[in-house]
Amino acid sequence: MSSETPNGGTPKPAIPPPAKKDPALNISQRGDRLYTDNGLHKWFAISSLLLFVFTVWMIVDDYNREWRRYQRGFTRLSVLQTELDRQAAAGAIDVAAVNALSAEIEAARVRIAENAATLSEVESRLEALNDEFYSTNQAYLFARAEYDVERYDYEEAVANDPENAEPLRVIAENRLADINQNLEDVERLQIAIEETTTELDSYIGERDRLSSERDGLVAEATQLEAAIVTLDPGLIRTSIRNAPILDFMNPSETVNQIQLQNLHYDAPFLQVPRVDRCTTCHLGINDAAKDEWQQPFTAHPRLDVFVGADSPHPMDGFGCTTCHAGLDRAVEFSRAGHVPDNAEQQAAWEDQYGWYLDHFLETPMLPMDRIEASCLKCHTGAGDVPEAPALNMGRDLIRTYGCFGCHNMPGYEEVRRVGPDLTTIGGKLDPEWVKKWLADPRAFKSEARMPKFWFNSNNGGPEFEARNNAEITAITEYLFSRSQDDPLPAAAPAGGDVGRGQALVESVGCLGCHAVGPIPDDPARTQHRRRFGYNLASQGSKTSADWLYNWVRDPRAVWHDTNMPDMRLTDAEAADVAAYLVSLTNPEWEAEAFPELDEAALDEVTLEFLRTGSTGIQAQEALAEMTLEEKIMTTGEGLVARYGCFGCHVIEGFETAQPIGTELTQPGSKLLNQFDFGFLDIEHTRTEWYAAKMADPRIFDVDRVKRPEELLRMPDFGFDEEQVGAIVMILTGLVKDQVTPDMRNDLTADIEAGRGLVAQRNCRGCHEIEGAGGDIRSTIADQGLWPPLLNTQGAKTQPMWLHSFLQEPGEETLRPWLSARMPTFYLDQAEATVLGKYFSAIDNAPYPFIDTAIATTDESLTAGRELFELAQCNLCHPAGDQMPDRDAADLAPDLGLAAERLRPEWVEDWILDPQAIAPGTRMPAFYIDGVSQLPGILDGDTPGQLEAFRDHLFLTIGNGERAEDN
Amino acid sequence: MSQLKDLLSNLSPAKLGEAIQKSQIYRSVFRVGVPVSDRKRMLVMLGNVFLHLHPVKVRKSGIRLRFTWCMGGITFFLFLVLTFTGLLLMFYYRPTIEYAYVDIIDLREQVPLGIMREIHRWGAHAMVISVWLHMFRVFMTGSYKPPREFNWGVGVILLVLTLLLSFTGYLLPWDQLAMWAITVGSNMARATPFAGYEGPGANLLTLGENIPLISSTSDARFALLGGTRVGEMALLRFYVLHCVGLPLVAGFLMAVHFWRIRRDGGISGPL
Amino acid sequence: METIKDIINTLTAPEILITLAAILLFVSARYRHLFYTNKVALILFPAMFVFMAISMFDEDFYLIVTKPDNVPIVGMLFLIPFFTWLSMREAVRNDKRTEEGAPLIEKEETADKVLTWPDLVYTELIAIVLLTVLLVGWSILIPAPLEESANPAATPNPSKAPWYFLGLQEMLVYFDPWLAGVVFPGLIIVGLMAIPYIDTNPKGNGYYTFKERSWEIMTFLFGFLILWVLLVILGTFLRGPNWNFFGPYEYWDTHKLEALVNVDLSDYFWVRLLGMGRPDNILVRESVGFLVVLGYFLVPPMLLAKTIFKRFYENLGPARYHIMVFLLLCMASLPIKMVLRWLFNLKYIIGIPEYFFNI
Amino acid sequence: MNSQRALGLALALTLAAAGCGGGGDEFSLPEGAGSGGAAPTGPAYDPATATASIAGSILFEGDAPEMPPIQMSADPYCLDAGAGTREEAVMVTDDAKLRNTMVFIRSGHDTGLFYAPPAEPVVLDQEGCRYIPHVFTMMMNQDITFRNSDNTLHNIHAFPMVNMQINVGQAIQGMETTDSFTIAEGPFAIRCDVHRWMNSFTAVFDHPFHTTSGDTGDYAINVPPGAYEVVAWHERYGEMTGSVTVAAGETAEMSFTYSEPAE
Repeated sequence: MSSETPNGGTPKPAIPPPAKKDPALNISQRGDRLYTDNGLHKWFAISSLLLFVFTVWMIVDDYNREWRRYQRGFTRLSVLQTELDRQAAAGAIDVAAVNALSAEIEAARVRIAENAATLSEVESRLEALNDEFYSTNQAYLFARAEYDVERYDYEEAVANDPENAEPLRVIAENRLADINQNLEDVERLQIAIEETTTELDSYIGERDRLSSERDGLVAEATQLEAAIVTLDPGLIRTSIRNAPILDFMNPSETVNQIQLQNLHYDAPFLQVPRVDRCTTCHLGINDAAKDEWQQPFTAHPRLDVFVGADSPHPMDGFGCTTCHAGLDRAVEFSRAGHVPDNAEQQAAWEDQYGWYLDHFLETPMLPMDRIEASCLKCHTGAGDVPEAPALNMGRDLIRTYGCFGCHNMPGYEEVRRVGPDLTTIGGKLDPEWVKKWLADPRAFKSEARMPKFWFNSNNGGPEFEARNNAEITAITEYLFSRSQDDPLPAAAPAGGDVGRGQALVESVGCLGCHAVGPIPDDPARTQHRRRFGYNLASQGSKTSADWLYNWVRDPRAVWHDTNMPDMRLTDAEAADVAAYLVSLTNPEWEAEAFPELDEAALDEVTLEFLRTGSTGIQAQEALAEMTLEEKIMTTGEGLVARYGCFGCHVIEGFETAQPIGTELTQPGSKLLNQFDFGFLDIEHTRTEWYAAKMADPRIFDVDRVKRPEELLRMPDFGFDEEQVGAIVMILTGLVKDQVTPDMRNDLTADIEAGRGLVAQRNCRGCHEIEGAGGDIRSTIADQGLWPPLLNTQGAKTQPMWLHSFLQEPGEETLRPWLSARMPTFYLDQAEATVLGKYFSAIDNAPYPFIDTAIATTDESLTAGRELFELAQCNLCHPAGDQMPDRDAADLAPDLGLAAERLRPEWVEDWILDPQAIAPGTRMPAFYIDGVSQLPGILDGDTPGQLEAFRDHLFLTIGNGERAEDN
Repeated sequence: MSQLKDLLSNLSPAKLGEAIQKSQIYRSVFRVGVPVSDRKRMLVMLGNVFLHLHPVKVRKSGIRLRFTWCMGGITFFLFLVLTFTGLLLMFYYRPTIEYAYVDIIDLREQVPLGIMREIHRWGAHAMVISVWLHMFRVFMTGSYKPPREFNWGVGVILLVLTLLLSFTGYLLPWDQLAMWAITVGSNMARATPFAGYEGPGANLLTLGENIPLISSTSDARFALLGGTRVGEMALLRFYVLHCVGLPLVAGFLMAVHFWRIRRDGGISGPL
Repeated sequence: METIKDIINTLTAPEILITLAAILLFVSARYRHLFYTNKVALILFPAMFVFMAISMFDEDFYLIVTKPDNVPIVGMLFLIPFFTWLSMREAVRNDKRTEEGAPLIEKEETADKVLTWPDLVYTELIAIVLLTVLLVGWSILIPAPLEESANPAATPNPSKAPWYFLGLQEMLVYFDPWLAGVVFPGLIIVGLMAIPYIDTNPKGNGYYTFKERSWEIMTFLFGFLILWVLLVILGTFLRGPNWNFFGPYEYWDTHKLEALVNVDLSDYFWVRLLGMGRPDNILVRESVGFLVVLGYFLVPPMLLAKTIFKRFYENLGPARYHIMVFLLLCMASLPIKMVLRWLFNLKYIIGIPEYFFNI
Repeated sequence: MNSQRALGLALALTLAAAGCGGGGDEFSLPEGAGSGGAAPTGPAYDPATATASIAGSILFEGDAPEMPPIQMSADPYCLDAGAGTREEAVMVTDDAKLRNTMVFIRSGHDTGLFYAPPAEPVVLDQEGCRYIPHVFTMMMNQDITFRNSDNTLHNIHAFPMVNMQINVGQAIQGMETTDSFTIAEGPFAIRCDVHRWMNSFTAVFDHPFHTTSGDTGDYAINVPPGAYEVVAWHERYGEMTGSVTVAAGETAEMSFTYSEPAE
């Protein structure tokens, strides 16, 4: 026990007695120790080493995050770029000038050296003065402090102890005298210092001025050099700043974040402010100069619209994930929710970043072709969103195909049913046509908008044929039996000419909303707005000339609720158009006949309806007692309810029926487990489900065994891939994320309402508004004949004029050269106001009261007349009674109307650069880059000339109001 | 000069060490000194508040891994690890439904050494397993037999506490995994006889004819969750239990457990 | 390969898996001299490892095994068999020595006491360090799970309790929540705490042995390994959407259905046996069930006390004896109910849903 | 997770080195980052290498359609100044060659070179209420000077599809305005909106190998030796293409023949 060895060694055990037992059991026989110290040390050494390694590994693993690599790379590139800039700046330095200055500086220096003795004398004098100033000034300041105390003592005594106040006053006043003396000394010294400094400057001032001038020449290069040092202060300093633990102080590598209190990461049932850390890696996102840098440093491609501080969606206000989605707080590539745009990118990402799709991410980023869906979070109205063509197409499709008829959708609550009124079907169509139409609308015309309910993927088999025909017959007979036919207001006059009719249809503007047959693609612009009205193909096989005549002559007389505006056709023109439309027939269609009704099949369907609410046996008995007529009526009514025909059409008895489709208020946030994917082998995502559903609404019945009445009922609209994509975009974009109203302050209700009305009336079929639309232009070869662009409409026209024009566009002919005409939309006061407000709001123009009084001078009016003559405006523009000697087609708008129609300030902008406001306009520019091409008048002063133009236009030609001189 | 030489010669590591060991400060802290002799080794065990949980001498078999599997010690050490990492995590975690989840994301994405969460979680799982295995070993060696009956009982409670600690902690990340695991787990409380509103006998507990005493807002599950579903109150309750309540109880019982091991004859062995 | 997978998928069905495991437990205990040897371990554990490794190539298997929160159970898959084997090996060795008249392994060393410092303290330190290494490595390599944020509206399918409670959740298949979730867990705790007081066998205190306490050990192993650990593993790996059974190589299809054709005992008795309708009065309707349950808890103790448990009855005295038999009967009720379900589609012995009283 | 990689690093790196060493070396600046703006993408083209030549005539087969006189009554000045002017769409010389046809190289030239635009501007004159020349070609970024030699208002309204439209009014006789097109694009029209009959056609190229058949109906283009796709374009008859290979110092003959399409 007493044997001690240094180093904590083991006391040598007695030699173990020979093992008595199975040695495999390894029973220790050595005295009072089980393990040897060396053995334990060995184990301890190994485990400690392991622990050290693992600890280092842990810290390295924790520290070495992906984003650091990007930040280092960005710093490196920034240094390289700054160095390149510096070289460029250095190269741009005017070396000769620098050398010349250097020489002058040298000369100045020589002169200074010559006066060294004097200079040093002045300098030492200045130094002495400064010393003296310091002590004198200090004495003054101290005296002031003492005085403040004494004054307080006196004031306090006056208030509380008036008898003893007097001595204190004396003390304070004495002090004040001292202070004034001190102040004088100080000021004297200040003057002396100033003088001496000036004296000194006379010796060395020139040198200093020259030096700073030379510094100015090389300033840019010098600054860039300093910037490089700031960016890269050397490996050691950077390393210390960013070392683990030390990096809590002021690291150069750090997680950047944008905190958005008002935009939420939308967790279920609660809202957490977003913290976007995207800029941790996307470091150049807000720097236009980095537009060609490689990812992740690339600048946002549209800094004018997004991210940029001056854009409508600045980064600090909106962040990134508000639009792009993804996990706001993540700083690792895959976890952030990046989603590749295509298979190639996916392969590249997997290779480069080890990309995987995080299935636990509720909102992975939107691929680029679906990013527009995010606009819907704030742009909640039903109108178009600028710069989002696919989204707008989706909205147009929803509006024209009337999805909201069967599905409750936000924004469409007030929109009327999209289909024609079927309460007067008997006066328009014949039953045979309707049956064939229901069986396959697109066989009648490929552009048919009516979806197909029968003969689809889940009811198209031969076993369904008799049943489908029975259903179609029942519905048709039911509708016609309920029809109340009013006689048509007038009969078509004879003598309608097909050729003239065609010319009219192609010129007056019908093609802004309608097309005849398939619409050819136009790379220059979209054409979907020309699907707003029904396609006119095969029209002759559908309706009679009488009906068409009444329709085009005055649509509202035939159907008061129609969207079709009045084209103000004369009776003869209407007859021509009707003749033309009647000539558009579909002979193949007319040749086919609809099959006879199979009563057994009808019985089967009728029985389904009879069975609801009663037993099978009762239903059988009831069926046996019914006549064919009764069966058809029962079945027809039941089918209208089952297929929800009333969602799009007015059908008597179903005016207040509830829509039959799934509610679509937040389809973009619908939980994945609420989708029935059936046995369809597609990726289980919302997007894929919607895409499959839109491409074939019955697809999820594949391989399912169902009774006929259990089959999916949504009809097939025959959407092509692009249309499917556009609708899916809307569906996935309608998410539950709530955006607080103050985040939408630029997006006023006026704009939303206006955009909604513009979409509802399809204004963009003819006009370009907010940079989009004008689909009709594809049918007009001559740009000069295009309907006007309304891009600056709000700034251009006076509210009162616009208001009355919108309501009565036929009153005056603004553009005599156009054959297309602005139709009468029967806008009511409220609608005209909505449009007026909208146009004013997008241009930030005042509304509705504006001051059109013009302050001018007589010189300006004279100059205006001269300019007007020099520029020969009258060559094209009628101006009051001055009519140009030209064809009407070559005329420009009548300037006589300007005073009551246009806003004065707009006229100046317009004359300055017409192409900027209306690209393609015939109006020539007389100012190139703001420089007048009309010298000689007002000395070529551009603003003056523009005012002169305006004044002439409003006051001389028009009868505008001249402001009182003041 | 020579004094300086003496001083320098005293600066050799060995001498320096000796000097330090002789100093009053050292001796006041380490009463015994380096335990190189068996006597000192015993004194160390007696003099150290932590080490004196152990006896001075133990049975050889009692320190064999083959015999003890070291599971009890591992369990205790994991408890310490969890206390330490849990403390660090509390700095970054806010038990509200707004922030619970995003704080966990921050721990993953941004907090330096956020790996503490991994250590905490995996340590907790490991502790559940090690406590089972400890019980398994104690049973297989018959170590619950007299005089250790009571300590076995304490151990069973500690096992239950371990499971409850893990269960309460499971909710805190506030993700789907957490919420639904706790929902499933706590739904069973709904079926507590008499005390759960879907438990047998609950609808016998009425005042008069039809005023039920036990409803979905007054039953065992409601008491556990502070609501009718796993929500904000449940999160707070579980957080407080997880961080304060259960660890205190477990710590107290552990003290009893360890003390009774000593009192009942140390690590068990054949009598 | 597919055939092997199909066979395994079939074999892992709960009824087969639990039966096989029970058989394995008892057979291995019977032939413990052959089974709990180093040689078997050297074959068995590497074989398990290889089996796991190969199975990882199966996508469905990989998905479920690598789910982060399932990692501990994968560890348990190896740890529990290993320690079972280890303890049984030690027990077998000790029994052999006892037979030969040699002292126990532990006994031989018991006399020798060693200093706690350094032998115990040092080894504890090493264990701490190694465990830290393990934890750190584990934490670096496998990130802690974090799914989408909690959403009360989106119920995941399957919704699972934390893994250590999956045994209870699995019991829900056979018992109502009040039993599986409240009464049984309570009884487990009480039963565990009661062990020292009802196991009065003085032998086997402080050392591994099987022979001297084979009854206790087999009961415990059955309860711990089969009725707890195996059910946890089953609940973790083999229960998918709608708590349906899925083989380890099977895709978790949410549409998979299982026919619900279980019937109550009262149906068996009144409808099938007597061919009449079920009585309206609940007590009459369930009288058979009450009789069965009462009989289950009353008759066997008496019978056993007279027959095979005679020795227990004498040793323990009536109070302890009845508590022990009650606990044993409760424990046995789970496998009994399982077998009844598998063989007869029996749903409830007593079924009074009106009062949530179903057994 | 880069755990596996980090394991390797763990032993080798001290903390500071691990934290602060290089990294980010895989990134590089975009090409042309140093020059600050659009820059020549390749070495400059040397006109001296154009030792070969492609030449030929634009032939016209059949009777040339008679061009109607232009009705200039819209502007009294033009009635005088442009008296007797006929439309200029199809103008055939006495030896049956078609005037005012563009000829240019579509492919075959070295696109890797930078072709500098000529320093001297193209001049488009307005005289007698018509454009002179009627057809011309130019290079991108080459200046174009519009001149109004008439004593009336003209506007020069170019209708390119890719470039920005130009619409400049020239009210004063002798006025000159200079502009340019910055992107290469195929033939487009230039019109006067005041005098709707006035038109001219041009095309903008990113290389100098283009010309017109001018007044004679003949053309010649100097090119470096090589194989080329040659295109002729006429405002009414459209485009014709041909292939030609030419060696140094040689002249390849490449003629095109147009005719009035059958009605």
